[in-house]
Amino acid sequence: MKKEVKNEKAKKYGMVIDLDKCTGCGACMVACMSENNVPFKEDESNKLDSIAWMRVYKLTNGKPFPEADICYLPRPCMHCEGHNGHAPCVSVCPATATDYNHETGIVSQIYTRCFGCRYCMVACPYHARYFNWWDPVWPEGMEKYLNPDVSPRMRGVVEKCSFCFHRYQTAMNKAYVEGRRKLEEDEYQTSCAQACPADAITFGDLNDPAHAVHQIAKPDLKHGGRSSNPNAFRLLERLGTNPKVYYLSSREWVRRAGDNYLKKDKTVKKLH
Amino acid sequence: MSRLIEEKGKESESGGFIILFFILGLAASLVLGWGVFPKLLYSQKKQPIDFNHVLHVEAVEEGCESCHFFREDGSFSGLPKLAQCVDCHEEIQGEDPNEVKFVEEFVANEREVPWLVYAEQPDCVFFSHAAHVKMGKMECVLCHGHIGESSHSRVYEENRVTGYSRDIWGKNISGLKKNTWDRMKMDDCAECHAKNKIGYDKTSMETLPWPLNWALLPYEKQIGPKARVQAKKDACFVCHK
Amino acid sequence: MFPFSFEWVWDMAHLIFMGGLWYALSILGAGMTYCIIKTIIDTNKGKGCHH
Amino acid sequence: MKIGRRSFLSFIIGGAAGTALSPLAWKSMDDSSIWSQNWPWTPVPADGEVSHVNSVCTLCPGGCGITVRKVDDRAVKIEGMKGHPVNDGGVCILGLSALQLLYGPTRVKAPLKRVGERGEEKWQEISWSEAVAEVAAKLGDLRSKGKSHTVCSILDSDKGTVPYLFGRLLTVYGSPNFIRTPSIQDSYELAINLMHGVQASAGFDVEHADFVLSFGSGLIDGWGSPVRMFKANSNWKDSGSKVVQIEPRLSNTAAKSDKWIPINPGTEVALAMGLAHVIIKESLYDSDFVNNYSSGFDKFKQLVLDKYNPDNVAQITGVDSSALVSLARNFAHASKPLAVCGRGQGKTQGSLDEFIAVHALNALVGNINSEGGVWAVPDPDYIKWPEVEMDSVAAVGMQKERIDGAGSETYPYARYLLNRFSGVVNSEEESPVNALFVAGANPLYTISDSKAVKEAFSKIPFVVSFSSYMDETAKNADLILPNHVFLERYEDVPMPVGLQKHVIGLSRPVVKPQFNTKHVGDVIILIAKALGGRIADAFPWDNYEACLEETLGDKWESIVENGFWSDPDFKVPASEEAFNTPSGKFEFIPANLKSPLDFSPVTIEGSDISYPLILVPYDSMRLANGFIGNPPFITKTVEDTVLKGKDVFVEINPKTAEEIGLIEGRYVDIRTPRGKAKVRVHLFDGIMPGIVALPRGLGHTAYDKYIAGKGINFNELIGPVEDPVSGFDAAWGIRARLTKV
Amino acid sequence: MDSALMSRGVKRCPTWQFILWLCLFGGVLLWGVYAILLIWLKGLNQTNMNDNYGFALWIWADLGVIALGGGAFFTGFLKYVVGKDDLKNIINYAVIIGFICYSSALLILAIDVGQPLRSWFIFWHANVHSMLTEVAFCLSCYFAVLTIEFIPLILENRQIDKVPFFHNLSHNMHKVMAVFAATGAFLSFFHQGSLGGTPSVLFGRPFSYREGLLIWPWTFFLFTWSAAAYGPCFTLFVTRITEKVTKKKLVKQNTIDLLAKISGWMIATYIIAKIIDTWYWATVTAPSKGFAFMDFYSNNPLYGIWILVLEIVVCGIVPAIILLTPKGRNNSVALFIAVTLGCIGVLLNRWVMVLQVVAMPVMTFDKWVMYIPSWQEVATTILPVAYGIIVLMITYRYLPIFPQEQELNPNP
Repeated sequence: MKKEVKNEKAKKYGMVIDLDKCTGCGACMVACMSENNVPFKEDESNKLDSIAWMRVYKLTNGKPFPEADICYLPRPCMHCEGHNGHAPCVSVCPATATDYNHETGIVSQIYTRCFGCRYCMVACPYHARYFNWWDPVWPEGMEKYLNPDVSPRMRGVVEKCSFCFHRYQTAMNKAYVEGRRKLEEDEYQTSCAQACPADAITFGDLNDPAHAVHQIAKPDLKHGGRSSNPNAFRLLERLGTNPKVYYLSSREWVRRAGDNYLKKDKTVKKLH
Repeated sequence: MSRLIEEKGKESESGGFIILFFILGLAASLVLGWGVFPKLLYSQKKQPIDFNHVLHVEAVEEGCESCHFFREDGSFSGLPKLAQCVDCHEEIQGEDPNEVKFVEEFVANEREVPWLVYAEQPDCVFFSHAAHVKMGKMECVLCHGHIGESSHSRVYEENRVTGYSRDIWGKNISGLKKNTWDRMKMDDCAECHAKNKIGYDKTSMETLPWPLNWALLPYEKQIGPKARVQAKKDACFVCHK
Repeated sequence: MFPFSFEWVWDMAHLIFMGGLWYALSILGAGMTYCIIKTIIDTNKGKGCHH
Repeated sequence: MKIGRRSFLSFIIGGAAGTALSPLAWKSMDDSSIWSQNWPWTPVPADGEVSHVNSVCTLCPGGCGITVRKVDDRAVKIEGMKGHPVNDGGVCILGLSALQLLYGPTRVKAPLKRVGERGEEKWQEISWSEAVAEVAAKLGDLRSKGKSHTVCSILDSDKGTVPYLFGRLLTVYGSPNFIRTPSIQDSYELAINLMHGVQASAGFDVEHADFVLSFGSGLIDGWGSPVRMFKANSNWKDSGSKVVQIEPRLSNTAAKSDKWIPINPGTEVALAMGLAHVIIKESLYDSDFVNNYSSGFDKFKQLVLDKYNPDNVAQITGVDSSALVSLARNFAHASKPLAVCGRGQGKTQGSLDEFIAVHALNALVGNINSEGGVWAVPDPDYIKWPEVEMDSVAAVGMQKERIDGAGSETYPYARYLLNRFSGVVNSEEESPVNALFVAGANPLYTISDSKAVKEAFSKIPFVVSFSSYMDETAKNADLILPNHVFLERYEDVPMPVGLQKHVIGLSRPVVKPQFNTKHVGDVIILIAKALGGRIADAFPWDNYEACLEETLGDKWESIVENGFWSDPDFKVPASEEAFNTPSGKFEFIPANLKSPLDFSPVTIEGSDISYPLILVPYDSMRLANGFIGNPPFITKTVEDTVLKGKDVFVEINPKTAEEIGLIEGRYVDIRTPRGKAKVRVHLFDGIMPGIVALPRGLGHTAYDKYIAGKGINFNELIGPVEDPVSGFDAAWGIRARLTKV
Repeated sequence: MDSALMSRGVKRCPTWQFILWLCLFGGVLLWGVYAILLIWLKGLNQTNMNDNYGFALWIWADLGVIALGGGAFFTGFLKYVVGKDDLKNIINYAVIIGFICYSSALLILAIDVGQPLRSWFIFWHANVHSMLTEVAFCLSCYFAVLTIEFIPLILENRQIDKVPFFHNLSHNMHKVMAVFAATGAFLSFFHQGSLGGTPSVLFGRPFSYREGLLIWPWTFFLFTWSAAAYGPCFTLFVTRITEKVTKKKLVKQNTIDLLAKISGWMIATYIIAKIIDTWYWATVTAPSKGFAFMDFYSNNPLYGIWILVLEIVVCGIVPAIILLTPKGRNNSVALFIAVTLGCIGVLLNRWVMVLQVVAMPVMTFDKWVMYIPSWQEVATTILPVAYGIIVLMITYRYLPIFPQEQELNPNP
C-alpha cells in the first residue's frame, strides 16, 4: 500500500526574467504589492525602509553620454537553494521561521513565528528581505482591498516574496476537488509574472522539461543549476547561493553586472 | 481573619500547622486555577440564531453538502451565506421564534447573519478542506465533532486573551483531549499527520521507542489509501500564510 | 526544543546542540539543587550560627 | 510572628504548587503566546467566495480590459483581461493600483458645495437633488440672460456616450463650447484630416511593423495604449524587428531600442525632412503609392531636396550625416517600416509640421493604411441618437464663436484648443465663461502654465467638477458632483488610443458605489430634465444605463458578456477610396492649408543668455500624469533618484553639472520664464549636455497626503507655445537656469 | 550611615558622595530606560536601522560587551580549570564585570528584536543550524553561570552573611564553584565562537564569510581566542580605573602581572592567527567570489584600509608587545595604554564584523550605505555603561570583592 502512494517528483519553481523585454514599468512591483497586502506609508522614498518584495533596480553601464546605457532588473526573492536547501537565510533563522521546501523549492516566511532578529536580512545578499519597521496601517476603507489569501504582517517581523505560494495552494485546492495532484503550468503563476505587460517574466517548474522556464533557463543540475543558455545568468551565482531566478540579457555588460568579477575574470559561465 | 491566623499561630508552633497552610494555599490555588480561571478566561456568547442542524439535515436533499460544499475553484464554502438560505427561507416557515427572527432581521434586511464560527482559525493558518476531505477522504467529524447532529446551537465561548473560540484551543481546560475534535491546535494537526504519514520520511515518530512516541494517541480513524500526508519538517508554508 | 515537539528531528544537529543545552542546564540545575539541599541540611544541623 | 511568617510562606508555596498543577499558568502562557502572534490590531481580511468580473480600465485612454478579482463584495485585485484585443492579459502599474483609488481617502464621498473661499476646502455636503437643482438654476439663469454660449465643458474625451451626452446638453442648451483636453490625438487627427481628407484617429499596426522609427515617442514609457506597446515591444524583440529612438535623453524607450540617436531637442522635424531627402534622392520611396495615390509629391520633393540635405540637417539636429543617411536607407529598406511621433506619452499636442513631416515619411514608404503602418481609423459609428431639436436660444448660442477660438478664422483647423483657454479668459476684464463643467479632466494640474490656468479658473463665476477625487480642479470648484469610479459604473469606452481596430470596451460596476456618488451620465440627464423644454426632450432616457443599453443595441449582450465588442470586419478602405482630399489622393502638401508649412523646429520660450539650459519634461510609467493622481503603490515604486522626501530631482549631464559646480543630490533653484522651483540634481549620463529634465506627474497640491506635496508640477514651469498654423501648443521644453541654494 | 552594610576594616566614601554619584549615573540609566520604553512601545522605527542595516549599533554593542566580558570566563577557566590560584584576587571583580556585560547583552537583545514577546521562540522553536541559536543557548546558560558565581559574592555581604542559611549557601556554592566555572568556560568557548560564526557563516556576505572546520568557520575560533585575549584586558582596565577612582591599590601587582602576561600571550597568538586568516581570506576566499581585497576598503566614506591597520597593528601587535615585556607590564602607564588599546581593538573587530559586513554592497549595482544611530540607540547603548558603573559602585561599597584590599590598605 505504501508503494501505491509514491511521492511525485519534487518540483522546483523558478523564474526567468528577460531583461531585454523588461521596460522597467514597475507593474510587477505593484502587482506584487496588491496581491500580497504589502503596506505603504506616506513617504516611501527612503528605499531602505520601503517594503517591496519585488524591487526593480536600475542598472547603468557607467559610460558617459552618448554611450550611456541603462537596464532594469526586477529582483524578487531568489528562493535560493544553496547547497541542498541551505539558502543563506534559511539556515541562519534561529526560530525556524523560514524554511526551504524541497517539494516546491520555495523559501517560506512565517510571520507569526518570526520574532524579528533580522539575521536573515543580514544573510541575504540580494536585500530581498524586508523588515516591518512600522505597524501596517491602511487608510480608512482601504483595508477592503486586502487579499484574504495572504495574511497582513505585523510590525517587527521580516517579510519577503513567497512566489505567491498562496496561489499554489488555491490551485492545488482546485486540482484536489477535480481529483488531481498535478498542476498545469498556467494554473500556478505568480502575480508579477501574470501582470507583466511585457511578458518578460516566465514562471514555472524548473524541473519540468515541459515548462517554459526549464526550456529557456536550461538549468544544468549537475552544476548547481547553472544555465546553459548563453544569455542567461543568475545574480551572484559565484557566492553559491544557487538562486532560482534566471535573467536573460543580450548585453554583456548587463550579464557582467549580475555578479562580482575581478578585473582579469571573464564573465564566466562556469562556477569553478 | 488575620487575627485568627496569628492566634492560631501562637497556639501551635508545630510543623503540622505549617502544613495546614500549605494545604490551604494549594486548595485555594487549585480552585482558582481549575474553577474560577476558566470562567474568567472565556466569555459566553450566544449565536444570533439558534440553529437546528438535525432539522436542516432532514429537510435538505444532499445532506451536509447542501450547505457546506466545495466551490468549483476548490475552496470550501464554510458557513452558507444568506443567499443560500433565502432559497428556502424567503418567507417565514413555521412558528419557531428563531425562524421569525431570521427572516425578519436578516432575510428582510438582506443582512448576513453574524455567525460565531467555532472552528475559526487565526489568520496565519492555511487549511485546505479539499486536501483533507477530497484527497484524504477524512470525515468532517474528525475535526468538527458531531455538530451536524445538534438541534441547538452551543454557546460560543470566546477566549478573552486570544479572541478565538474555545473549540480551537481546547475544550478541556487541562489541555487533554478525549476526542480528536476536542482541540484544533497546530500540535493536533501535527499529531494526526505524524500518525498517518506514509513512509517516505525516515524520521518517522512511530518507529521511536516509548516515551518518544507518546504523542500518538490511540484513536481509530483511518485515512484513505490514496492519502499523501504532509509530514516533512521543511514545509511551514503548507499550513501557514 | 523537546523531543516530543513535532518540530523535533532525530539528527546529529539536534543531538549535539540540544544535547549540549540540556547537559549544561542539568549541570547547573543539579549543582544548584545540591547546594541548596546541602545548605538546608547544614543549616538545620546548626552550622554557620557563629553568633 | 515568626510562625505567622512561616505559615504565610507555606501558604505561598502551597499556592505556587497548586497553580503549577492547575491550568492557570500554562494556559495563560499559551494564550498570551497566541495573542503575541496574532495582534488584534493587524487587520484580518475576510475570506469569502472568489469571483471575477471583466471590465475596462478608464484611467488612461489606453482602454485595457481588466479582470477584477472579488472576494464576496470586495474587489481585491485587478488583473489584465486575457484575450482582450488591446492588452491580452497584461496590465499596467496604474490599472493595478486602481483599487487604491476606489477605496482610497482621496474620494469625494458626496456632492459638495463650497462654503469658504475657492480652494479653501471648506465644503458643505448637499443632497443630489439640491445639487442638480443648483446647477439647473444656474444654467437656466444664464440661458434666460442670453448667455448660454458662455457655458463651457472640459472633458478628457469626445468619444463615447458620456462625452456625447455632454455635447448634446451643450448643443440643445445653446453653447458650442465643448473642449477636449489636449494630446497628440489632436495633431494626428489634424494631420490625417489635412493629408487624407477624412476625420479619423491614427491607428498604428505596431504588431506587424518591422522597423519602428520613433521621433521621441515613449513607446514603452506610456505612449499610445501602454500595455499594448509593451507587448509590441516584446514582439519586436522576439521577431528581430528594429527600433530606432530619436531623442536627446536616454529614456527607457531609448535604452530598450536597438539604436538610440540623440538629437538636439525640438529638431525632430528637420531630421524627418532629412530622412525624406535621402529617401527621395536615392529613390527609395514606394513609387506605387507615391505615383498612384498621392498628390503634391513634386512640390514636397522640391522642398525637401532644396532645404534638407543631410549636411544641413546634421547641423540643425546634431545627428551625424552619415548616421542620418544609413538610418534613411534602413528605414526605407525595411519591409514594414513605421515612423511615429509625439513626445513621451504624447500628453501635449506638438507642432503640426512635425506630424505632417513624419506622416509624409510613412507615406513615402507606402505604409499608409497598410499592414504594419499607420491607419486612419474613423470613430465607430454606434451612437445613433435622434437629432436634437434646438429652440431659438440654443440656435443663437450655437452660432457664437467658441471661447478657445477653435474653428475660427484664425484657427480654422483645430477642433479644441484648451491651451488657449486661460489666455482668453485672462485677457478679458470679465470672464467670457460664466459656467464651467469639468469631467474626467484636471486642467488645473495638466495644462501648462498652471498659474495662468488657476487665475482663469478663479475668474469663472461657476465651476462644477464631476471628479470622483478631490483633485486640483475639484478643490477649486464651487460644486463637486462626484462621479462613480470606473469600477462602480457602466460606461462605454470606444477606441483605445492608437489602435487600428474598432473596439468598444465596457466599464461596468464591479462593486456597489462605495459612497454617495452618482454616475455623471445620470446627472447630465437629470440636469437636462430639470431645465425642461427642448432640453429635456433631447434626453428621452430614464437614466444613463437605459441610454447606454439602447445605444449599444444589439451589441449590448455580447459586450456585457465579454467586456468588450470588437468589429471583426473592420477594414480601412483601400488607397483608391481612402482619401477625401480635393485631389482625392494622399496630399504631401495639404491643399486645404491656407499658409504653407515651413517645417522648421519650434522655438521655445526664453532667451539663451539668461536661461543657458533647456528644460524638457520626461514621462514615466511610474508616474501617472494625466487627470489621475498617482496612487500610493505607484509612488512607492518611484526611484529615490527621482523623488526623495518631498524633493524632485532634475536630471543633468555630469559634464553640465561640473560646469555649474553641482554634485549629486545638490539643492538648486530651477528658473524658467514661467516659474521657479527648488529641486535637487541627479547626475545622469544619459542626458545630453546642456539639457535638464524633470518628470511629469509630481507636484500635486490636492488629493490626499499620499499624493500631495511631493515634488513639483512640471506645468508650473512651462507655458504654451502656439503652433502658427493649428493653434496647438507646440512647446516641447523651455529655457531654464539652475542656481545653487 | 550605611556602614553596617560594609565589610569590616575597609574605608568607603561618605554616603552623600555615594548617593550623588549614584544619582548622576542613575540619570543616564533613566535616559536609557526611557529610550527602551519608546522602542518597546513604538517599535524599531525609533532607531536608524533599516533594511540594509538589520544589524547595527546594538549587535555591535552586544558582541562588544560579550568580548569584553570574556575576562570572566577566561579568568575562571585559568583559576578553576588550569589552577592559577593567584587569580583569586581578581576573579571576583572579573565575575562582576562579566555579569554586567552579559546582563547588558541580554537586555540589548531584548530591545533589538522586533517582537520581544516572542523571543523565547529561539528556545522553543530552535533551529539548531543557526549560529544565533547557539549564541542564545550558550549566552543564557552562561549568564546563569555568572549569576551563580555572583550569588556567593552577594551572600558575603556582612549583614547577609549573618543569616546562617545564606552563610552556608555561600560556603557550599564556593565548594562546587569549579564545576560551575568549568561549565561556564565550556559554554563560553562555544558562544564566543558562535558569535564569531554569526557573520562568518553568511556565504552571501563575502566580507565576513570564512571557510573553516566542519560547521565552524575560522572566526569561530578567532572570536573565542580574542575574547580570551582581550577580556582580561578589560578586567585589568576596569580594575585600574577603580583603583584610580578609589585612590587605592586593590590588587597586588603579581596578580595583575600574571593576568597581563597571559593576556599578552593570548593577544600575540591571536594576532598571528588573525593575520593568517585575513591573508587567506584576502587571497583565496574573497577572490573566488569575485572580490579583490581592496574592494572591501574602497569606494566608501568610512571603511578604509586604516581600519585593518588600526585593528591588527595598533590594537594588536602593540599591546601584545607591551604585555609580553616585563618592563611594559610593570610600567603602569604602558600597561594601561596596552589594555586600553586591547579593548579598542576587540571592539573595533566586532564593529567591523557587524557594521562593515552590512555596509558593504554585494550586488554590483548596490551601493555602500552609511548609518548614524538614532539617539534612542545611543541612549540604550550607553545605558549598560551607567548600569555597569552603578553595579560596580554598589558591589565595591558593600561586598568584599578584593581580598587583598585590607592588606594593601591597612587602616591607619
